[in-house]
Amino acid sequence: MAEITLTKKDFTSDQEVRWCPGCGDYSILATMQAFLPELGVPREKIVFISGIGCSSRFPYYLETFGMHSIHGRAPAIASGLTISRPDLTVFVITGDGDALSIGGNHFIHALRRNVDLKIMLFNNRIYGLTKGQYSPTSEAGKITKSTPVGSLDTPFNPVSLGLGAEATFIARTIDSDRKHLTGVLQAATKHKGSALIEIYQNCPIFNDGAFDSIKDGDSREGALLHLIHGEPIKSTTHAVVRKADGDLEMRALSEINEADIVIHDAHRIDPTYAFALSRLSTNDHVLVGVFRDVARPSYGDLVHEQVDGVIAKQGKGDLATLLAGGDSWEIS
Amino acid sequence: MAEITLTKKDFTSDQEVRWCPGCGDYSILATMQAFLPELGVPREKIVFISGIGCSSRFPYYLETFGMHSIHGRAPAIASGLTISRPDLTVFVITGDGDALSIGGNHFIHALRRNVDLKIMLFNNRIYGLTKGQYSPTSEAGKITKSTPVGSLDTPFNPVSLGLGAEATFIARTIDSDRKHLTGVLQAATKHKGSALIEIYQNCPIFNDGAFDSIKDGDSREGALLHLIHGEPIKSTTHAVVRKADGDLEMRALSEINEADIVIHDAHRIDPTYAFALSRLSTNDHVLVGVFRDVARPSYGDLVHEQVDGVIAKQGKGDLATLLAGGDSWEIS
Amino acid sequence: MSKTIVSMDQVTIRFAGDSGDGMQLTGDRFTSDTAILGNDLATLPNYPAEIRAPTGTLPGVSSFQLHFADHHIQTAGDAPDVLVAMNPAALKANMRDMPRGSTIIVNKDEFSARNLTKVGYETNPLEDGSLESYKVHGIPLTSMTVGALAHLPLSRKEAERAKNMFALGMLSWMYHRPTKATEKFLTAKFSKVPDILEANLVAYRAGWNYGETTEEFSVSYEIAPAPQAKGKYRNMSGNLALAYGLIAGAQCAKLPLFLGSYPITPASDILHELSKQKKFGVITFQAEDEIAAVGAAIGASYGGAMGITSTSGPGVALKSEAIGLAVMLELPLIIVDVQRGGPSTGLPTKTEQSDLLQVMFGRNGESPVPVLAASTPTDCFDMAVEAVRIATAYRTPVFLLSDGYIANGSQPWRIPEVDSLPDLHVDFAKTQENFQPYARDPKTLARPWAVPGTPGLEHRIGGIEKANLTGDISYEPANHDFMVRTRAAKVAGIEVPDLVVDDPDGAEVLILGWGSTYGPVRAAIDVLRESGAKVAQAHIKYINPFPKNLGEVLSKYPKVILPEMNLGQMAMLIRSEFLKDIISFNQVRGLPFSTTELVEATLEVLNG
Amino acid sequence: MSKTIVSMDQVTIRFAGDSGDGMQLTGDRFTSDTAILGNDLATLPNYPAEIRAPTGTLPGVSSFQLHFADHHIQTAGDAPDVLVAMNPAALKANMRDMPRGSTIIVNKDEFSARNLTKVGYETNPLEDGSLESYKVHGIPLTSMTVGALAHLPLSRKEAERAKNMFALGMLSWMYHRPTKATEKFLTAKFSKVPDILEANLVAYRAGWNYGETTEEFSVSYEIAPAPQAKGKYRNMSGNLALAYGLIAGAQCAKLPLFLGSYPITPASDILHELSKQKKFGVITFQAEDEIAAVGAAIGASYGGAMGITSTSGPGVALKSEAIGLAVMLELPLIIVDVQRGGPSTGLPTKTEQSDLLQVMFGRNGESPVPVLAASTPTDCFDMAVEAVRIATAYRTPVFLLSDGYIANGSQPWRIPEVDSLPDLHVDFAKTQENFQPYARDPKTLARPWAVPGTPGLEHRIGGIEKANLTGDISYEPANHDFMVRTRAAKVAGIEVPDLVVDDPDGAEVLILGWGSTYGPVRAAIDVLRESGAKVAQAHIKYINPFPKNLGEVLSKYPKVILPEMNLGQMAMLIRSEFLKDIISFNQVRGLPFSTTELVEATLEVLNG
Ligand SMILES: Cc1ncc(C[n+]2csc(CCOP(=O)(O)OP(=O)(O)O)c2C)c(N)n1
Ligand SMILES: Cc1ncc(C[n+]2csc(CCOP(=O)(O)OP(=O)(O)O)c2C)c(N)n1
Ligand code: SF4
Ligand code: SF4
Ligand SMILES: [Mg+2]
Ligand SMILES: [Mg+2]
Repeated sequence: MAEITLTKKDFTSDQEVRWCPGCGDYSILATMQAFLPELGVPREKIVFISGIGCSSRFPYYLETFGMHSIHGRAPAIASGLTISRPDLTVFVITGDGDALSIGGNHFIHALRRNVDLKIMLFNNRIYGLTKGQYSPTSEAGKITKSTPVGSLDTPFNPVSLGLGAEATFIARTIDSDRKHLTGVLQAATKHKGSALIEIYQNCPIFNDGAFDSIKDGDSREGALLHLIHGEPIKSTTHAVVRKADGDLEMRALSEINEADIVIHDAHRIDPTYAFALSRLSTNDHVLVGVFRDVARPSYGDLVHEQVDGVIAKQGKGDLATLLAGGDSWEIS
Repeated sequence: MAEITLTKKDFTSDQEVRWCPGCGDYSILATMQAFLPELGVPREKIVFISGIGCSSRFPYYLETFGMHSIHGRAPAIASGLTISRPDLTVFVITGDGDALSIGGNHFIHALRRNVDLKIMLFNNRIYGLTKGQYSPTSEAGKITKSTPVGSLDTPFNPVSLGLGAEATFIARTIDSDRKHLTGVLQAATKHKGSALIEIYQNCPIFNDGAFDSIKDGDSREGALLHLIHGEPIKSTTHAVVRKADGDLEMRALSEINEADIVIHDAHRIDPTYAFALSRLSTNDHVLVGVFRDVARPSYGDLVHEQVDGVIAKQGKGDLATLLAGGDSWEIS
Repeated sequence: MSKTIVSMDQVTIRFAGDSGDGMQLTGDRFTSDTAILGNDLATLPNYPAEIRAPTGTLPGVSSFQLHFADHHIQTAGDAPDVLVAMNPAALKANMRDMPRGSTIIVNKDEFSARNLTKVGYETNPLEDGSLESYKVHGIPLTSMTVGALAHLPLSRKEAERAKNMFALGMLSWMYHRPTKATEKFLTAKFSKVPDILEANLVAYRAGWNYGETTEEFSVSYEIAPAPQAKGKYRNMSGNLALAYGLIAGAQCAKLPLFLGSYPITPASDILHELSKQKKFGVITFQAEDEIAAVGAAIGASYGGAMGITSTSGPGVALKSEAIGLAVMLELPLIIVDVQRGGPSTGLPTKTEQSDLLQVMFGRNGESPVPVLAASTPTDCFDMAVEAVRIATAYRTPVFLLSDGYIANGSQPWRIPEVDSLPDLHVDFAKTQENFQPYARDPKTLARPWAVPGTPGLEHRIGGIEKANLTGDISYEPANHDFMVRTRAAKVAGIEVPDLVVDDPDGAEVLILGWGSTYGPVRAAIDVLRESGAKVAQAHIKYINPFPKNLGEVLSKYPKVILPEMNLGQMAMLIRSEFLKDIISFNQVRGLPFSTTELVEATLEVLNG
Repeated sequence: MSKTIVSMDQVTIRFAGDSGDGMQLTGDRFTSDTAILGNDLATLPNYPAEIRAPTGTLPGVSSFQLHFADHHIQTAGDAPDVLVAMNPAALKANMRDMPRGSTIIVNKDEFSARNLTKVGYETNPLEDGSLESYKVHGIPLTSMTVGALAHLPLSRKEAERAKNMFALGMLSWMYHRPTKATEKFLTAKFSKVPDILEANLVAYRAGWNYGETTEEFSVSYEIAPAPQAKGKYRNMSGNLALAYGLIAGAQCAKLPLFLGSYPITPASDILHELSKQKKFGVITFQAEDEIAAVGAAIGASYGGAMGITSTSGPGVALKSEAIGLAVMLELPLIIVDVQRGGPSTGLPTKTEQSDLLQVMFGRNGESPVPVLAASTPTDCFDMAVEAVRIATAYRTPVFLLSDGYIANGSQPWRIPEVDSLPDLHVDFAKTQENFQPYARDPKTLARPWAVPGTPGLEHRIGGIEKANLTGDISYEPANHDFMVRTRAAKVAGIEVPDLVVDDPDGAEVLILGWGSTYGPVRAAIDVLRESGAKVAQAHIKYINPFPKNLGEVLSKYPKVILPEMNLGQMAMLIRSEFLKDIISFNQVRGLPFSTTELVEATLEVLNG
C-alpha cells in the first residue's frame, strides 16, 4: 500500500468547536491539527485524554482516539492506557485547575514515574468552565467570583512544581505563537517519558489579557527569553546571567556583557539549573522553550522490560500449573 | 494563678504505645513529649492531626487535643482547623505514604498557601501499617510485597518537592537524634506558616536499616552535613562547595579548601539555593537541618486580616439588613 | 394613539438569546419589576451547557423564563405565552416549547443568511410561512438600539450591546411594569462608566417608547397583584436563599461559619455568595479539591465552627470517605448537594434528583447521615436553618439536598423577622474532671462538642471504632455492635416535624413529592382539583429520618403516586421501609415535571 | 509407653501467640498436613489490629483456628476443642471462647510474674485454680526447644524462635498428621540458612517425640479422611482464589490483565499475588491513591486490557466518582471490594458485609453497576471468573464483593481442569465505515469495544451524557432519559444463574444468605436438620441483577430469615423489590456468625 500523507483536515473531527470567541484554545487546536500530520503517527495510534475544563474539550475536535474524562484524573487514566499500550502516542490535555488543583497528585506522580505522556497544561490562570473562580496559578490578590476581596494563595509555578516532582521534560510556550508551540511539541514528542508543556492561554471572558504584556506586538521581542539548547538565553532586551554568588538572574542587556549570558543546557542532569530558570520570569519578561530535557527510561518501558524479563527467565505462565500449586493432594 | 511548669509526663497520655519494638517512632515521640513543655503553649491549645499509618498513631500518645483522621487528608483537616482557630498550635503527623502518596495534593497545597501547620513527615521509605509495600520515597529497584522483582518508580525527594511547591520552611532530621530533632522543632514552631520536617525514621520490621549508613556510630560524624544558618555546610569528612559553573556539589574535605565551603543561608528568598542543597545528599552523606526558612504571611493571618478589614470598613454584618436586601417591596 | 389594555390573570414570558446577549440580566430585571408590582411569580433560567459556544449557535442559547400571575402560582409555567428571541438560534432552540397561537418577538436584524445557515434554517422562518400559526413580531432591535444611541460616543459594538435593554423596555411597556427600580439598578451598576450607563438607560426608555408609539403593538396587558400575606418581600433564588439560610443558622447558633468548597455547577453560587459575606465573620476556603473542601470543614467544626461544604453529585462522590469520618467523629457538618444530571459528568447544567441514594448510602460501613431536601427556592432558606439545627444539636453530618431547578429558579420571599428565627445555641463541653468524649446526652444521644482550647478536655478522636464513653480505640466485637446501633439510633431519633397532608376532599389518591417536585406537583393538584378530581398532597422534606407519621399517612391512601426526576430512588426507600406498593412516575430529562404531564399521569391512576 | 488412640469425627484447634511467635505459619502448616490426610477443613486466621503491639500484650495476640473433620464441614468452628497458647496474653485473649472441658496447652515458660502483670493477671492462672474446669497442659515449650537445639551454633534468641515448630510437632503427633510435607516446606524455606533450617527441623521432631514419649499426653487422636469428590485438591484462601480467578478469567477472555491498586487491608494480598504473576503478562500498578488506581484500570480497559482494581470499603468510597465515569463509558472494569468493618477506618482487620448499599448506590446519578458476591474462600475463584465474563460481555464495571472472613479463611479446593473453564473471548470492534461507538448488541445491549490502534474507529467518549448511537455529547432531554433507562436495562438484563434452593423436606422457613454467610448458614442448617427441624436454604451470589427466580422463591416461603453482618442492607434491597417482609438477623461484631447463634435464631422463628 502506498503511504498516505495526512493533512490537517484529516485530524479535524466533525464536531463543532465550542469555545468562546477569541479563546486561546482555538489557536492551540489549530497548531495541534497542523502538527499531527508531521508527527508521522497514524491517527488510530494517537489518543488524547483530558480532564474537565474548557481546555479539556480539546479531544473532541481531533480525529484521533479521545477521552474527555473526569476532573483532574486524566494523568491517572492515561497512565493506565500508555503503560498497557506502549505502542500508542498519548497526550494529556489539562487546565491549570484540572492539573494543579484537583489533579495535583496524579500530575506529580506521573512526572516522577516518567510515564510516557505528553501533558499539555493550558494555563489561563482561571477556572474558565465554572465561570471565573481563581485557580492555583492565579496571581495573589486576584479578584474573582470566589475572591471578591482578592485571593490569598501563593500561586504554583508549574515549572518549579514539575521539577520538584522529578520531571524529565518541561517546556513553556504561548497559545498564539504557533511556530514556538510547534517546536515545543516536536521536542516533547521526541522525548521518552513524561513531557510537561505549560501553555500560556488567554481566556478573554474571565481573565482577559493575562499574558498581554508578553504578547504585545511592540514589546514582544523583548519580553520573550528563548531557551534553546546551546544558545544564550536572551530576548532583544534581556538576558540571563550568573551572579557572583552563583545564582542566576535576569538582567537588561544594556547592563551586562554579552559573553556573560548563560548558554542554555536543557540536558543537565541536576534539575537545579532548570529550577533556577523557573524562578526568573517576571510579569513582563518570560522564559519560553524547553527548560529541561533529560533521558530516563519511561515507566512503560520499565514495566514491559520487567514482564519480558520474567517471561524470558521462567517462560510464559501456564494456568494449569498455577492452579495446581505446589502443595496439592489427590483424592481418588 | 501561679504559672504551672509542665513536664514531659504532663504531655504523656494514658494510652499504651503500640509500635513494634525498636520502631523509630518511639524516639520521635519521646523527643516530642520532652519538647512540648519547653514550647510554652498550654496543652489545650495544642492539636495533633494525623492521617493513617503507623506514624499516624502518634496523637494518641500525647496529652493534647488530637485527631487520627483518614489516609492522606490530615493537611486538609488541619488547614480548616488552624485557619478558623489561629490561636491554636497545630501539628500534622504523617508518613511517606500518607503525605506523598494518597495525600500528595493536600501536602503541596498546604505548603504553597503557607497554612500555619507544622508537618512532621515520618519517612521510613515504606508502607509500615499495611505491612510492607514500597512507598513514593522507596529507592528504585526495591523489593517489597508489591514489587517482588523490584520497584520501578523514581522516588520523590520530599525537600525538592516541597520547594517546588513554594514551601517557606523545610528541614530534615533523624528519629534517633533527639537533640537535632528538638532543634528543628524549635525552629519550625517559631516559623509563621507551614513548616515541613522530614524525619528519617527506621522501620525495623519492613525496611530495617534504611538509614544505618548515616546512623552508624563510627561514620556518623562524617555522614551528617549540618545546615546551620551562617555556618559552613560540612561534616567531619565532607562539605558543600560551589563549582565553577555555579552549581553546588558535595566534596570530601580533603579535596577542597576550607574557605570554599558554602556558608549556609536558610533565609534566601530564591528557593533555588535550597533546591540545590536538596539534590546533594547521597546514601552515605546526608544534609540535615533547616534547608529554608523564609518569612511570608501565614494563610490564616491573611484570612483574618481580610475579614477584619472588611468589618472595619463596613461594620459587622446585620442579619436583618442582609435578609432585606436592596430590592424588596411591602405588601400591606 | 390610544391602545387597548387587556386584563389577564397570568402570563409566561421567555427571553432567549445568545450567551452574550444578557438574557439572564434582562430576565432578572423583569422579574424584579414584576415582584414590585405584587404579582406572584416563578422563574426558570436555562443556561447553555458548560462551555460558551460560538456566537449564534444553538448550544450558545441562554434563556430565562418568568411566570407571573394575579394569584398564587407554583412553577415557571409549562409553555410560554411569549417568546423574545434575540437571534435565529434562540428562535430555533425554543420553538418546540411554543404552543400554537403564542406570541413570538424576534430581533429581525439578526436574521441574516449567514446566521440562518449557522443553525440550519434553509429559509428565513420570518418569511417562509412556517410561523403562520403564531403572532410574530419581527422587530429590528439592534438597529433601533444603535439608532437611539447615535448621539453617544460609543462604538457600534458597544451600542449594540444595549439591545437587551431595548427589549426589556418594550416588554415593560407591554406588561405595565414599573421602570424606576430598573433605572436605579442600572445607575448603580454602571456608576463608573457613565457612557455605558447612559446607553442602557436610553435604550431602555427607547424600547418603552417604541411600545407606546409604534403600531406594531396595539394591546398592552395588565396583571393585577396577587393576594399575598402582609409583609416585606423580595425575589429570591434557591442558591441565594440557601446561602442566607446558612448564615442565619450559624448566627442563630452563635457559631462562626466556615465554608470549604470547590467550585462546581450548579453549586458554585453558594461559594460566591458566602465569600461576599466576610462582615459576618464568614470564612470561605476554596480548596484544592472536594476532599480537601470537606476535610477543612470537618477541621473547622472540630475547632468549634459551623463547618459546611457545598457541591454537586460528583463532588459528593469524592467527599464520601471523609463524610464517613465525620460520622465516626460525631461532629457537626453540613454537606450541601445541589443535584444535577448524572451519572458521571452527566448534564452539568440540568436538574435531577438522582443523588438521593448516594447521599443515603454512598459510604463504606453502616454510616447513617440525616438527609433534608428543600422543596422550593425560598424553602432553601428554612431547610438550611434546619440543617444547622440538626447538625449542631445532634453533632452529626447532615446532607441538605437542593437541585439545579430550585437553585437557579426564584420566587417572591416574605422576608422573615430576625426575631422569629429559632435559638440554635448549643453549649461546648466545659472543663471537667474525667471527661468522656463519647458519653451521650440521654435525649439526643449527642456526644459532647469539646473544642480545642478548653483546659482539661484534651482527648483524641479518630476514624477507628471508638469505645463507648471513653472514645478510645476499641476492637471489641460487642462494643462495635453497640456503637453501630447507637449511631443509627441517634439519627433515627432526630426530631423532625410530622408530614402535613393537604386533603380537603377525602381523596383516595395521594401524590407524594420530595425536593423540587413541590412546585410542579402543587400546580398539578390545583389543576386537578379545579377539574373536580379528588387528590391529596404531601411533601417529604425530611428524608432521614422520615417524619414519624409517614407510615400512617401512607396507609390511609390506597394509591400513592410518587413522581421523581430519577428512576425511583425515594420509592425504593419507602417501599423497603413500609412495604407499600408505591406508583412511581419517573422522568430523567434534566427538566422539572410539567404540570400537564403530572396531571395526565394522575388522571390515569384516578381513572384506571 | 503405649498410648491410647481415640477416633474422632472432627476437631477444632486454635493456635494463639504473640505476633512474633509465628502462629500463622504454624497454623498454615498444620492445615496443609491435614489437607494431605484428606480431612475436610476450614480455617480462620485472626490478625491483631493494624499496628504491631509490644510483645506480650493483649493487642499483640495473633491466632489461627482450624476445624477439620471426617465429613463435609462449613466453618472454622464456633468454639475450639484445643487452644495452644504461647504466652499469658494469648491465654487471656482466647479464654472466653473456650468451652468448659476443652483442652488448653500453654507455654509455661512465658508465665513469669512480669508477663502476667502485663496482661492484668493478678495471680498465675496455671496455679490459682481458675482453669479447673479445663484440661490444662502447662509445658515448658521455650526451654525444651532451647534444650533440643543446644548442639547448634545459635543464640538463645534464635533458638527460642523455633518453639512454634516444637508446638507444631507436638500437635502433629497428637492428631497423627503426616510430617513429610512440613519437612519439605522447611527445607525449601530455609535452604539459604542451614543453621536455622536445622533448628526448625530439630524442634519440629523434638515436639513430635515429646508427644510420643512424655507422660503428659496419654491419648492421641485419629480423624478419618472425609469423603470427597475425586480430583486433585489444594488448600485455598479467598484472596488467593480471587487473584487466581482473575488471572484465569483474563486468560479465558484472551485479554491481558492490568491491576491498578492501592494497598489496603484486607485486600492487599490480591495486589501482592498478582504482582508475582508477571509470567502471565499481568501488569500491576501500585498507584498513588485509590482514584488513580481505578483511573489507571479504566485507561487499561480502554486500551483493550481487562482492567481491574482491588480495594476495601474506604477505597471504594474514593473510587466512586471514577466508577461513574466507567458506567458512562461502558467499558469493562472489575472493582474488587474485600469488605471490612466500617464506617470510616472502622475495624480494618475485621469482617463485615456493610458495603453492599455503597456499591449499589454510592455514585452520583442513576449509575447501575452489576454486583456479585463470593460465598466461600474457593468460590472467590468462580466469582472472579464470572466478574470477567460479565464485565467483558456487557462492557460494564462490575463489583465483586468478598470480605475479611473469606479473604483470609481457607478450605480445600478441587483444582479445576483448565479445559473446563468457560470461553470468555469477546471481539473488539473492527475497522468499518461510519462507526457508531454507542450502537448496541441487541441481545446484551453492549456497545462496541473499540480499542485505540484500530484504523477507522477514531472516536471520542467521555463522562457527559452521550447521544444514542453516535456517542457525541448530547444535552437532549429525551436522549438523556433514553440513555439512563438503557444503561439500567443493560444491567437488569445480564444473564445470571437461577437461585438454587436446598429444601429436601418442604420447609416453611427459608434461610437466605449472601456473601460470606454461606458457611455459617450451611453449618446451622446441618445442625437444624439433624435435630429434625425443616429449613430450606438459598444463597444469593448475584445481587445486581438478582436471579430471575428470586421473587418466586421468596413467595414460596411464609418466613424468610436473612442473616447479615450489617444492619439489614440486603434486606432493604429485597423488601423494596419484592415487598416481602423479611426477618432480618443482624450482627455487626466484626466476626462471622457462629453456628449456635444462627441455630438459635432460626429455632426462635420456627417455634414462634
Ligand atoms: C469533581 C468535580 N469537581 C468540580 C467540577 C467543576 N469544574 C469543572 S472544570 C473546573 C475547573 C476548570 O478550570 P481549569 O482546569 O483551569 O480549565 P479551564 O476551564 O480554565 O480551561 C471545575 C472546578 C467537576 N466537573 N468535577
Ligand atoms: C483510603 C485508604 N486507603 C488505604 C489505606 C491503607 N493504608 C493505611 S496506612 C497506609 C500507608 C502507610 O504508609 P505511611 O504513610 O508511609 O505510614 P507508615 O505506616 O509507614 O508510618 C495505607 C496504604 C487506608 N487506611 N485508607
Ligand atoms: S471561558 Fe475562557 S477558557 Fe473557557 S472557552 Fe471561554 S474564553 Fe476559553
Ligand atoms: S511496622 Fe515499622 S513503622 Fe510500623 S510500628 Fe512497626 S517498626 Fe514502626
Ligand atoms: Mg484554567
Ligand atoms: Mg512509611
